[in-house]
Amino acid sequence: MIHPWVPSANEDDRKYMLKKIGVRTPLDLYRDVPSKLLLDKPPKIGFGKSLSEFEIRRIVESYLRKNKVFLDPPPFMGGGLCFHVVPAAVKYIISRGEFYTAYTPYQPEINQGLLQALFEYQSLIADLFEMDVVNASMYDMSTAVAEAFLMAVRVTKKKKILVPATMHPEHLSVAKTWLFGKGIKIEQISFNSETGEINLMELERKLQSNDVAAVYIENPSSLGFIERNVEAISDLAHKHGALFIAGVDPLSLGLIKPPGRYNADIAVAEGQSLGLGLNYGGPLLGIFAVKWDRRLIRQMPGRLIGLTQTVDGKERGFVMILQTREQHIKREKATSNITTNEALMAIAAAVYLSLLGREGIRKISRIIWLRSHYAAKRLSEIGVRAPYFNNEFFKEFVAVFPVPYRKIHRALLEKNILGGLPLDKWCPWIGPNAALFCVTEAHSMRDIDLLVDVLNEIIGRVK
Amino acid sequence: MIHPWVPSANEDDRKYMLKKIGVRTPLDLYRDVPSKLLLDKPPKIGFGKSLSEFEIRRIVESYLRKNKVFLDPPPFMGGGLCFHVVPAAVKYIISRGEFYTAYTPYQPEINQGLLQALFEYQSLIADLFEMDVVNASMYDMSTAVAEAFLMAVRVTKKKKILVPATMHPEHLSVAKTWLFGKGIKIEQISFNSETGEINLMELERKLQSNDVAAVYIENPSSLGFIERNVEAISDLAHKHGALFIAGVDPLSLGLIKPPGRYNADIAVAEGQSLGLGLNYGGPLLGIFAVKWDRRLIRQMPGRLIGLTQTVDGKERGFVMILQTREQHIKREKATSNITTNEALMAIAAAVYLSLLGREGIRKISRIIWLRSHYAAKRLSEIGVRAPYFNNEFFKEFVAVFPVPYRKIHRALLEKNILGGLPLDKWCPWIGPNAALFCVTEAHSMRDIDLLVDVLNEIIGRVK
Amino acid sequence: MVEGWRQARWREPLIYELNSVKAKRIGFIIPYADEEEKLVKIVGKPEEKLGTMYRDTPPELPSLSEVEVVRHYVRLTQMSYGVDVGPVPLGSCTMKFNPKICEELASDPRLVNLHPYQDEDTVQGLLEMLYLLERWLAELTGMDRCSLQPPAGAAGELAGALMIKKYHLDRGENRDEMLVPDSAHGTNPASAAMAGFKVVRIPTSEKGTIDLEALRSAVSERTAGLMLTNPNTLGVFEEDILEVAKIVHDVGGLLYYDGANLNAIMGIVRPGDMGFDIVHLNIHKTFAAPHGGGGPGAGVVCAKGELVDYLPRPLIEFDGRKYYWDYTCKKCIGRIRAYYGNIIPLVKAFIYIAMLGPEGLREAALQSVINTNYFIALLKDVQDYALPFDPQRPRKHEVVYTAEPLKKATGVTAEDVAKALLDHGLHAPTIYFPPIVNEALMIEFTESEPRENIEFYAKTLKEIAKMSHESPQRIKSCPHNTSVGRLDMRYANHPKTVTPTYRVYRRRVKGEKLVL
Amino acid sequence: MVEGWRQARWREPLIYELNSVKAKRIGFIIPYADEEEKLVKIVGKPEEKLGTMYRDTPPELPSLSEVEVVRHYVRLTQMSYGVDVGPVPLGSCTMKFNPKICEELASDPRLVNLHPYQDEDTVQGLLEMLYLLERWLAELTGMDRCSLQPPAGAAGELAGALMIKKYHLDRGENRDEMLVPDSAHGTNPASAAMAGFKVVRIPTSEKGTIDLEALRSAVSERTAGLMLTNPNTLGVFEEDILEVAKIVHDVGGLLYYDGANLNAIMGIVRPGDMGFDIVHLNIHKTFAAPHGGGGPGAGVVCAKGELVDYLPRPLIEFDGRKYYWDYTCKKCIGRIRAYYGNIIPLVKAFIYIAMLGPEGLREAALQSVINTNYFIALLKDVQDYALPFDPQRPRKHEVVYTAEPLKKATGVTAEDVAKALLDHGLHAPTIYFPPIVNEALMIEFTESEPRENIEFYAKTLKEIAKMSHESPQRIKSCPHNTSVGRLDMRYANHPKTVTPTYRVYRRRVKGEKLVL
Ligand SMILES: Cc1ncc(COP(=O)(O)O)c(C=O)c1O
Ligand SMILES: Cc1ncc(COP(=O)(O)O)c(C=O)c1O
Repeated sequence: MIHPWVPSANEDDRKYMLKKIGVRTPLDLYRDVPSKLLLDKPPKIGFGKSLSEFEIRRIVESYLRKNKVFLDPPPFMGGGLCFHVVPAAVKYIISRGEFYTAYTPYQPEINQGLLQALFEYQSLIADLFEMDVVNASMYDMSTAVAEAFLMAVRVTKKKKILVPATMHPEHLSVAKTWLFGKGIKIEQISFNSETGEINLMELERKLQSNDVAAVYIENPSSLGFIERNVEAISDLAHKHGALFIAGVDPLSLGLIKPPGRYNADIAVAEGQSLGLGLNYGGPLLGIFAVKWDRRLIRQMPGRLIGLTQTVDGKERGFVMILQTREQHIKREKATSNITTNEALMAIAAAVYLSLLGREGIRKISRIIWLRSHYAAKRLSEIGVRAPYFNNEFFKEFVAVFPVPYRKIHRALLEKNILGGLPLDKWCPWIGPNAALFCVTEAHSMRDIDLLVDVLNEIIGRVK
Repeated sequence: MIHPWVPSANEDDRKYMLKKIGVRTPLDLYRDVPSKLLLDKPPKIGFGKSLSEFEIRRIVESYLRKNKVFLDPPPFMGGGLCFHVVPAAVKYIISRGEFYTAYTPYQPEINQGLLQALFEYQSLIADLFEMDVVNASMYDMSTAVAEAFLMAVRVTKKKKILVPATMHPEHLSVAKTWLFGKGIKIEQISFNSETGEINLMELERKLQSNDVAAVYIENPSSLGFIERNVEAISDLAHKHGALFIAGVDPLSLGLIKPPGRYNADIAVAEGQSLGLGLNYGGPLLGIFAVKWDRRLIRQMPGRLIGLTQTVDGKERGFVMILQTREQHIKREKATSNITTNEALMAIAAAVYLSLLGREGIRKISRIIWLRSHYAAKRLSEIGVRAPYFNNEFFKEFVAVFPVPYRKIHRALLEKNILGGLPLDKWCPWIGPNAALFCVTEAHSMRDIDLLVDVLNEIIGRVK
Repeated sequence: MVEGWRQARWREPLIYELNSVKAKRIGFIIPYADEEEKLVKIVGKPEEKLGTMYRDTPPELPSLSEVEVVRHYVRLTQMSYGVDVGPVPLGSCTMKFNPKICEELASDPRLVNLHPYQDEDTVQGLLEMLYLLERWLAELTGMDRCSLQPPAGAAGELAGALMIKKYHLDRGENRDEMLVPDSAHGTNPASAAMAGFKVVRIPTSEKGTIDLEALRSAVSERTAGLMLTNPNTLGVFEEDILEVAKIVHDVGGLLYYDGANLNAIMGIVRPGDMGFDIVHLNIHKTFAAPHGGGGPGAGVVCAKGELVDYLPRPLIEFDGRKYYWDYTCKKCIGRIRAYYGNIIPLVKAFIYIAMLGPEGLREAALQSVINTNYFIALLKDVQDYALPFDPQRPRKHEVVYTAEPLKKATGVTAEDVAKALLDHGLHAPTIYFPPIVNEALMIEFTESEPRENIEFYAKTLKEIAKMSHESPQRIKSCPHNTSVGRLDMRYANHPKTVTPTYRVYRRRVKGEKLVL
Repeated sequence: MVEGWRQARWREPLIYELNSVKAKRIGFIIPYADEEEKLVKIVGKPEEKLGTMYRDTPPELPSLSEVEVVRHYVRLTQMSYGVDVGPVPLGSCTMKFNPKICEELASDPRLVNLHPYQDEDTVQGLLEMLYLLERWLAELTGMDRCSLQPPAGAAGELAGALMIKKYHLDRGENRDEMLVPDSAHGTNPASAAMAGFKVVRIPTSEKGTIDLEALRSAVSERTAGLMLTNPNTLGVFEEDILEVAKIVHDVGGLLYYDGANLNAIMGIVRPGDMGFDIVHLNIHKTFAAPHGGGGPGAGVVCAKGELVDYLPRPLIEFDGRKYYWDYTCKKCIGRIRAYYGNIIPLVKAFIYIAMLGPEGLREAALQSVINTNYFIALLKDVQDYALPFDPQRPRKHEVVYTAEPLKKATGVTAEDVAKALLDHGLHAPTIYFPPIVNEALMIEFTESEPRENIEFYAKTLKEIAKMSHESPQRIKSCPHNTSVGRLDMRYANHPKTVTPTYRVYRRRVKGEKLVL
């Protein structure tokens, strides 16, 4: 068998190499494997034979044809990930082989480009968040949240985490999984049923016991509303020796106060909106930032890139820093087990933020705010309660329909529109009539008007 | 207006730059333009305003949706261009910015990579053709043919060209256009109606006058059959002081004798099959090769890359050579007006041929031969005359149906099959029932069987 | 590969430093920006509505055109080095060629534009691919089912460790010890610790495999399980694996297989047949999904028998008509991350496996082992690099040398050797790992390295050794041909100079004393 | 842009030299190769059927894996330099940024997989784009119709020259003289000659524009036409253009506009309004389709009035319901190439124009002119580079300097300056063109060059001048920082050493005396 990806698997090379090694057949190199373990036939995988590029292209094409992509209009579905525009330049850069075929830059001198790009990612996020230190990525926001909780426990030596009852349910479930082994408890704080905001009284009460490692809030929340009492929450947490952790939406930060401003100790976020695509939920990008505080920095999970100089002091350079926190050095004492992360996605985010820039970030935040408010307003005109909460919101919002939403959703699909996320399972307390809509920079007024018109027609029909 | 592609078109930069120049407004720099010529309103182009990436993406998507791509099965249409497989690695390499955003490598020291790649293209084609010198591309085969004719006239100082009556009609029409200004005549030689091959007697007769600059043949011909008398034609041409020019199919040359072997002076070809894609007919790649002969080389059109060394003699390098043939130096005395060519397509061909290699080229030629013969055989089983000519053929062949082909063609389209090229207009003498089919490495036996089954059904229905 | 290599050097400013004049440039146009005014008229100004939550000063981002941004990052790529550029024989990393067809197909809009919550009947094509992939991975590992959810190997390990934890708890046993050989990858103990286990270190015998006696004396009713890599990180196959499995199972422990790197054995032996209960795989190693300079990867976790119930949910299912996500979770550990996994790399693995096919996968495995042993044969007579742990034994997909003899003789360390390799346009091996080998050089060529490059690598290592004897200082001053010279790790990590972001840099420049 | 640049250097072997052992490697799998045997059984062996036409020895191609091929060409790219890497201010070349969105959309399978002969109703989307593009280009040039067929500017010129030829012939006039200014691009006289014209050279006046007196005395009843670029290659606008047009038209000649570079005037003035009858455009210059290291481009040719009938066919048409190719050719010159043109670059131009929009195109034009004049302002006090032809006049999209003062003072030539620029990571300008300027440095920044780079370019040119005075030899030995040093053009072109292919190289190595 000769194969394009296995250069020396041809007769000539094989023979020569085996001779040099001093064995007769490749399987002689497996002589230490218990013979009863050796398989006597090839595995039942693939399509029973090797395939050429063209064959697989046609096979994959036959699968892809069965997927339905919504572009006209773009998806209105929320739930932590929304449809955002991906600039062509981002894809172009991360398609460069020197980046995507590289390993973790263990040899900094030969990988300065990669390191600088990651340092820039850290720096751009730091400025966007007004936090000082950012790692070069967690897997996604859910695991960033989990790692933040674990870190809070390490820093404070306490074993309880308080989170809002409106927290993103998948994030909550991931955090529970990650905390399960260490026996850390997560408690939910109820919310103001009008605004969605966290119940400050309950929060304060739960903090009294002084066994809380961290208070976590989402801003905007997974249901889109803004948590306005951030300063108060921050103060409360700190007063009781807990860390204050904020989950934010990076694209909101051209408009909304960044976590650094309300004294968050740790800020986490999902970076998918920064030029990554939806990817059916992965890869994503877990953003993780802390303020300048040695207690915090020393306990950070994940990779950090830092600025340095050559040993002769003459040139600038970039290297991985504070590696003594990491598993390959500290093993069971490491601050996390993470090693492979989402570096390339971090670079995508860096390219995206560089393209957006100081002007662009303000503009995009603002336009998302405007469009999502426009959509809510238009929906409310046709008898939909949108937004459900009486509060400011950003990008996502809950809409409550006069009839069960799932029916409406299917009717929208038939019109090639991907509507909001049905909330009956995601957020059961809210009932079967609710959906989580997301409106971004990608939705023109025409798209929104189209949605509203079609919805109006459907509601009329279904009612 | 601020725009991503016009960095300094912002207030700050503009003001600063205009001040330094010493003018008030940009239009002051047009003070020498007759004022009545200056437009008073913006041009009526585009969609009336500037568009974001996402807007144009949606617009283009709405157009692309109206195009129909045939992949399952791949197109069976011939006519000079056929559907061939494009390896992903080819696309990957020619998508590298250092190549595709470069200009002609006028400064060789900073563009060694591009020059080496083009030198390799020339070399790979030279070995495939067994010709010695290859230029770094003509626009397409039709213009390569035209340039070959013009070159033959320069070399021989004669003014007539003989071509087969079965010559690719578009190539013929292009050659006529290009030769029109210089008053050069093209005469067609009739063919053996059984085999399609050129009428040797007529050829010899026409050569007698000794005013023929070149004899041109296609091998395989535009109708797919093989011109087997190449040695005889070559000898005849040379005997009468004419050049012998062969048009070939690069992918046939793993199996079929190359033009260098039958003493062609110039060989031309269409390089589209070498990893370029169909591109709706452009860009393509005009291949142009000559044997080692100073008369010929000095009269070649187009760019040539050569091997050289650094001035200190220590290192190898590549530069453009024999530039004194070209327009930027020789102006009206140049061997051609060509400057922009199809360099990137030449690189694609080089990558393709490198991937294919010594083993691959034999295999692919063979499999194309086998598949096209299989298709012809299967068609003949259902009452189609295929191949029409009683002769060997490669890849393309004429099939004559019991009923007018256009009807069949439309019926095939309805089944999502792009059938052969209707020959009624392309090659009128052959009548309305004929079509030019092309079967390549991309057509599995199943594809061919499907075609035959559907055709069988259609013929039954239409008859 | 020829002498005289020199990496591109751009002395590229930070992206912040590019727009020297702070002019208002943009690299990205907001869609339908002309609607902004109209929208404001209808819904009002966010600045006013947001009150105290309004951000009054814009983030300190650079302002650049698309031209500048593209050039900047293109230049940075030229100062990076991946498999597309040359050999990256980092041991334990399995740096194989990333086929371009996988990249092309997996970037199709009909994949990257799918919302994870879109209705299952609109993503049947993707789900079918994932379903097949899961079946194939189960077949290759000898496991019953796999969860595609873990985003990387370490997350797969954490999932596995938590599964073990929960399995025992569900049986009413509070087993709190996880056995981990001292040769194990750092993520093994780290994951075990994250799952709340006490890590018990098992030494390696002189044979290069787990010390059976030590293992026997370590196991007890506190033993939750053993995490093992086989072939282990020394590239040595644990020949006593059946005995190892018995020892652990006999005390009621479970066997966890770190299958980050299945490269040597795919299609040849299966962890399931060796007695393992749980396996994780690194899609970005064995199955050619790219490493992306550190990620993303995908870390599928598989299980056998009862343990299947504990796999992270959802699992991909097929009811004969329709592919769907099965969220049923009676005993499962829950989710290990949001949504379903790193789908794009998974699709690349699907393509990779399908294209190689049954024979091809096996051939790739064999070739990776041939490459390793060919390299060993080439280095046979070199004294400066020694092969610890039974040099007679064939290695599998990788091999670990020690540069201790060289260091003793010349003072040149494994790190110096690494830097000297860089100077020849070659990426260095993994160094100082596994920790049980001093001055370790851990080398893994994978099947995609052509013979010539293995020969050049061996030759270069020999030359470096020779040069180390002649002029150790010359080696210690390497690298010279990379885009920068050797970098100062002390400065980088020093509490007074450590600079993790440009923001910290600016704060320092402004006079703040930021000490770690 | 910072000092200290150094280009990557790989000393990369030729692709032929990579597989040192001539092992049978492949980089590409033939589809459905497993059918081969079955096919042979059914249709026989080609070797037998082909008789004397069978190729009995395989072509001498290399044998390589995909891994080796990809690395080889990736490395070669690192030794190349395009707009994605830095400024390429080659005058007359209009090296503007190639937007990534154009590349992405124009590589869609629904474009690149279309067969040119597929039925028109299956390509309506593409035809609509081409139709719109044609309308826009006609509007920008002030012409009535355009043919999208010419694959490049020169082919557009040839088409135009042939149109002029045929137009006169159809009117019974055998006009055989084409007037071409001495500042014209080389393709103009070359194209005219290919169309069978005698080329009459018109000198340039001291103002830098066509010499009106000379023109007047050159025109006659033999004058077929005048080929003019405006702004001309000196970057100077032909202010007397209306007079020029009159002179030529008055004798019955036609006006041909070389619109290779419309960059300075798009949306500001139109060739049609100036009196031109035929225009060609370079899609790969003005409309941002990439140059591809030499091509492909696209060279649309447009015409006004009667001349429309002469345009190459087919033209794109719309009948109110359907887009189609109109092959009607009563007077037309025929086809200038096969099929319809270079469609992919044309689609890029469609996207580029649509995205910039009416205002944007105009702004781009203005900025290109500002950039040129800003650069001139920066070089104002430098004696070593002089501005020939009325230095007070603003230039448009480009400017031509002469390095004659520098050469006189130091011996350093335009070529030396070019090589010295390379050493700073900057691409050189066009040199020794137009031929009427000695030691010419022809510089065109285009609108996509940021201000900082123009400043750095000017600064570097000044430093080179300074260094030339101090140490001319240092400049003459440049470049040092490129992947190779200065190359020997004599060796390259010498009859005994000229080596255009590896085949010739091999033949020489085998002892053949190949002399040119
Ligand atoms: C043996 C081994 N186990 C586990 C891992 C961890 O995998 P990941 O980096 O995907 O988290 C790695 C790779 O880093 C490894 O080599
Ligand atoms: C002024 C001018 N005319 C004509 C041409 C020829 O165009 P092309 O290179 O596309 O053939 C060029 C570019 O080379 C040019 O700059």
